[in-house]
Amino acid sequence: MTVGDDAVAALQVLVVTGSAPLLVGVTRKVRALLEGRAGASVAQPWRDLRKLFGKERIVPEHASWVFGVAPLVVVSTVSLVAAAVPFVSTRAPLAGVGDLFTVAYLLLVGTVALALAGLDPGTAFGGMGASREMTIAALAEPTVLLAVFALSVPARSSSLARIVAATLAAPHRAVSVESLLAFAAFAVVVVAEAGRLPVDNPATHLELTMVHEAMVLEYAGPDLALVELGAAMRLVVLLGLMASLFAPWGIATTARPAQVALATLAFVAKVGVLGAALAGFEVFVAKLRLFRVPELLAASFVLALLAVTVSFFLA
Amino acid sequence: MTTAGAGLLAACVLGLAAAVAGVGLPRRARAWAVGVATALMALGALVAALAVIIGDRAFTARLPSVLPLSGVTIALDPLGALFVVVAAVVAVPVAVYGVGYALHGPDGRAFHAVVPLFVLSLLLVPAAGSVTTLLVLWELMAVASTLLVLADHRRSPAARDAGQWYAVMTHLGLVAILIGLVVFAGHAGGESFAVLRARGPHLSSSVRSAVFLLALVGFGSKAGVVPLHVWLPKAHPEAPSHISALMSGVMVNLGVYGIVRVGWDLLGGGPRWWGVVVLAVGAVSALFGVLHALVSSDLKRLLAYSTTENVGLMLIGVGAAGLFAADGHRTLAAIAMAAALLHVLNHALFKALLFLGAGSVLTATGTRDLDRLGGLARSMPVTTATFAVGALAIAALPPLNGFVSEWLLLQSLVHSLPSTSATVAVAMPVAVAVVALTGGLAAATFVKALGTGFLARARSEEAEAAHDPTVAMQVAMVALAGGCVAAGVAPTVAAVPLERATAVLGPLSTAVAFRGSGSSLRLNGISGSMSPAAIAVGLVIAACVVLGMLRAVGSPRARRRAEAWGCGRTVQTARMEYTATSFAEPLQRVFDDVLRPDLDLDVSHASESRYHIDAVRYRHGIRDAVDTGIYQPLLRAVGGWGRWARRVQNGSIHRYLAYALVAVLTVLVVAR
Amino acid sequence: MRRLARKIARTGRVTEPAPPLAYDDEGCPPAARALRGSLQVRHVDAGSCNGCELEVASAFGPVYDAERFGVRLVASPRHADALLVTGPVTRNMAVPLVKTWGATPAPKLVVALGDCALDCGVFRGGYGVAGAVADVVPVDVSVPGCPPAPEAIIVALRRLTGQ
Amino acid sequence: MSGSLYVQLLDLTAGLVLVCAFVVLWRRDLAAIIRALAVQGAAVAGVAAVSGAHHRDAEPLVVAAVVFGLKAVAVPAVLRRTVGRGGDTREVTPLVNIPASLVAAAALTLVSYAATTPVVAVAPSPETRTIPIGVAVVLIGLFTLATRRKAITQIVGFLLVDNGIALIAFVATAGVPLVVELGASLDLLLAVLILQVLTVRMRTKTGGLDLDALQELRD
Repeated sequence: MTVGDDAVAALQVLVVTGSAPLLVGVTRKVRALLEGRAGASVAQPWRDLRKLFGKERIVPEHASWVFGVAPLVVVSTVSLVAAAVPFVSTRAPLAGVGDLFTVAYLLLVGTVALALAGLDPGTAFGGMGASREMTIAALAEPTVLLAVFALSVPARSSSLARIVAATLAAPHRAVSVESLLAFAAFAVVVVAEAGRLPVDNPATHLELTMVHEAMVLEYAGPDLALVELGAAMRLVVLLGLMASLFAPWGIATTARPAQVALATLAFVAKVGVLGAALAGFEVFVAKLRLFRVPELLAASFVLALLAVTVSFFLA
Repeated sequence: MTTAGAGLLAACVLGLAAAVAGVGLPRRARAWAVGVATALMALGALVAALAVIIGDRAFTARLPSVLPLSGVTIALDPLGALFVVVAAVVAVPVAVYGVGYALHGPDGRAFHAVVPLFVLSLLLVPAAGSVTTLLVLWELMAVASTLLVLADHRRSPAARDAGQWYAVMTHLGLVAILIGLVVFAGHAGGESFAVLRARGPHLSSSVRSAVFLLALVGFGSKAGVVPLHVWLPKAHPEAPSHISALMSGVMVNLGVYGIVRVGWDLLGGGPRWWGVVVLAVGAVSALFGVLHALVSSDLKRLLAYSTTENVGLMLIGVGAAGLFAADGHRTLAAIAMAAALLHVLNHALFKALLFLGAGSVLTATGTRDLDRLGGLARSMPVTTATFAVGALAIAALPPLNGFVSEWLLLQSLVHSLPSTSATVAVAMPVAVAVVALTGGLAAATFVKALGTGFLARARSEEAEAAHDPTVAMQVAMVALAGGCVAAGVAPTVAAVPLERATAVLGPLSTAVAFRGSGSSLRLNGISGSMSPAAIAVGLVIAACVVLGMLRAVGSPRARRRAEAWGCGRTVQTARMEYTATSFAEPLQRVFDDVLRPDLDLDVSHASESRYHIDAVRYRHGIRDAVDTGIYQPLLRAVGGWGRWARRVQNGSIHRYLAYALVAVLTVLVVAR
Repeated sequence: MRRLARKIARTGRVTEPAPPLAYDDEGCPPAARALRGSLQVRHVDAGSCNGCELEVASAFGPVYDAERFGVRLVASPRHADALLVTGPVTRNMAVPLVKTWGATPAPKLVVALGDCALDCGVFRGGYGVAGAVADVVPVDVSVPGCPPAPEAIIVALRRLTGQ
Repeated sequence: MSGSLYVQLLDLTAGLVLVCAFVVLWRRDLAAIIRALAVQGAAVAGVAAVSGAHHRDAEPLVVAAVVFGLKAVAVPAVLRRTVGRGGDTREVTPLVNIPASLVAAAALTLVSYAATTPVVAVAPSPETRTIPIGVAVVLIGLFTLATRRKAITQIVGFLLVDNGIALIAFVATAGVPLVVELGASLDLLLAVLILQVLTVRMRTKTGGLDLDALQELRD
């Protein structure tokens, strides 16, 4: 008995969607524990979403259709990525989408949609958030694509399934210089793209320090639920990408149900560990000033560039 | 007579007829007649080009009697045909748009007579088959476009200045092309492209390099590469918008066409450094262009700089192709070249669309200043929706067309490693970084253009009172937007034409870039595939599922309109919004060292106390560093030289005779 | 970093154990039931002396840790289910308070926190005071005290989340 | 030690040397810069140790121990003491801002890779492949000397150059004779001590470690 490719894709989307709020719950829990608090239950973000789906929808008076469409675009793009990336199986559920460049640009679509929605109501803070988000996204782009470059050199392909398969076939590559450099660069980008400390503080209440939050200040009810779900799924997808690219062990290479089930568990565990590590790291750092963020991104860019260079010269 | 010949002949006849109609018909019928004839002309050329591509056979014709001495040679091969297709695909909607635009823009006899001639020259330049033919058509294109840039000169003095710049730059470019091609023809012993193609690869390397560099400079000035781009941000904003669309969408492409045609067809490719030079020029243009586009708050100027950026991306592809071809990687070279050529088509589609959108905004509001626009999404829904498609496409977002060519380009660059050559190993990471940074900044730029120009609240009364333009203009924009979506979802259609076009280029022949298998685009020779259709379908399915889930959990569907949340402020006005300038400010600050903005802050205090501020004046401007750093000193030097020359030449007949005497003496002494 | 890690390890958990939930059904406004265990709170200082703010901060601090009961402070009334209003409503804050209330999506609650919010407290009759919170927006839950103790705040919030 | 493991370890330690050089450019905090320098010293010693272990040769191991003691422990300790005596703890405004320096350093790395390709091609081996890293570290060190204002960062730049040269020496000759390394190390320690004395004197004279202040001495 085997699991069909479409079923794997659907499974991945379900797992990512289901675990995304839980991952947010885990990061909050870890943070609370390190701060000496008890913290809310891990399932609390799900409760928040359940409530938001039933609340009233509000649209700012000057906003256009973009405002309503953006949350849908955010969730759709990240779902498509979740279906295409080999989180559970290398059998490339959606062959035409499972390319690292495609994935990077699909995630950018979500960012752009939200930035436009931030500008749409015509408020000061929405524009500010959009401007900052696009600044960070634009500066992170070189790192993203160079990290992709570095990863695709050993596999001779930017197809995710191929990269994962290549790493599985030669596990020692995972601790090579280029891989570690690319990992470091990618980690910085994940932090920047997911809007975590020290680039952005997801828990801030002060509008002037906001990036992501400022864009979504206007959303309420189901729209807000979609935006928050999208952000959480994005975090899972980014951490999952990191897990799949740098520690692909456990990913199913066949379609046997037992292996797929095991791979699902491995995926959840890996993302959980990475999320907890991220939350732990966040306790130790303060938010950077906005104009220090380019320095961080420049550093990650250099790491990615070195990864590419090294992968060529030390090969 | 073949289809191709008939199509081209029809195009020429219709073009001339349209020009005559422009001069001869009364005002009311003029715009319609010229528009229809121009569109038909473009369709004729389109048929001809498609016949050449489908038949995969070049069409050649010699008309010895048309021009004295050399005659006219027409040779339309698949590479040229591809550029004709691009020109025609843009020209048809632009012609339709022009019918509606005539109500708002210039409407004179001369204007209507020149437009079809300009379009005709754009359609015929890629079909030129000899040096003379190319130069004549090129000059026709240059003169026609100069006249069109000047069309609005009565209303705006800036147009006069722009026209002057454009005329000078374009003719300096022509001189470079002229010298290059004449030298080439002289050494090859013939001026038809067939002769050049046969002899080109066997000429001495110094001649070949000289010809290549001259062609790069000459065609590069038309393509708007840095540092020859200065005319572009001056001329494009001042030209009538559909003319800007033609200039940005089609004419600059012909610069790229010239570089490819001369460098990799007629000369048959060259050493590695040709590729490196083109790549470097492309990289600098891409970054410089996008940075200036980012900080421009004039919508059409922004689009003009973005043209420089996109030409840069095309040249990165061309340069990479040259580099790979010199190293013997034909497959990679074919992919890079295909990426560049596909980007030519894509850029033509979305840039024309964006300029038409900007033209609609300009006619509706009278301003191009993004800081005074806003709120158009509700007053101009069609323009906003089509502009949004163009903006997202140019930001290379899937599933639109800009993404496909950018993906192809990145794939070709990434697969160059591991390589044995240090040049490739150093150039490729840098090229990828440049493409990536350009892509990221372009996304920010067009979020700015769309978000502050069309969304948000109206920042001026003019923007408040805007409305969608006439039906003809709407049809044109919708058609181009449809083109962007179609080219994005089904790029596999372009596989065969691109294959045949790249096969024309000697060093790339027999290599296939990519094939369409089903809906997905599969690279040839290296591992890589992408299916834009699957992305589009996947996104639609995902959106439907999400909507269905929302319905299933019983989310309310009605939305309440409420005042935007302004932290409880009692008054909230459009003046509190982020403007285009403020949107770009963080990135401008990051790239301070490159952009060098002029900032000026005047604080005047009340006379009673220094603690009370009377007024604060903040001025901010960004000048083009190439303009101020290279051209202005150059112009000053030329001006100084001119003053000196005036002293020498004071009109006294005696002095002139004395000069003649000195000259004769010098000749005698030197020739002794 | 090492110092902070050592401090975290030494400090451990400082949150006091939660008292049993004193849940009486009639004290719970119907809107709270629709929230099903999740409460996002937007705090509005309508003119408070900042005494109540200290106690609110304390209720959300490590010792009382309101977050474990499913309550979170948020940055925008659009994200909120409840407005936590402190202080008498001053003339300058009356309009902003109404706007905040209007910006909150239904179902929504208003919690009036502290004596001033209930009846203007010591500021009653002041020239700058527009009235108590209930005079400006409908109040669902009142928490008396000057200032109310964190325990009282926690009890009121837990009644809304039911956790 | 198996061949592939050896190559991997060598690459990792050499990579660490390079990354530390970038960290020096990236951070403003002088304490963090000195920490990066110490890690780099340890990594340079690691390179020697790895190659010694691979070739079953005791001498490189001794050299590694000496280098570790000096570059990872002694010199950083001296620098830390200099910083700890008060004064500025941050490199506030370098002559070239940080993102630009990082990009410049990346360019220097590319240049050194491209420039040393022929050298590596003479005798390609796992060791010689890391020569470009050494050259890059030297260049980054010179860049640091040219663009940083504080006396401490100047010393750090000097030490970067030295670490780069040491790395090249280890990998290019498969080990430096013990005597030579000892001599060089002692010279280095001496130089650092002299520089430290100079900085202390400079601080007592000018009240800071900003080298721009020295320009005024000319006037």
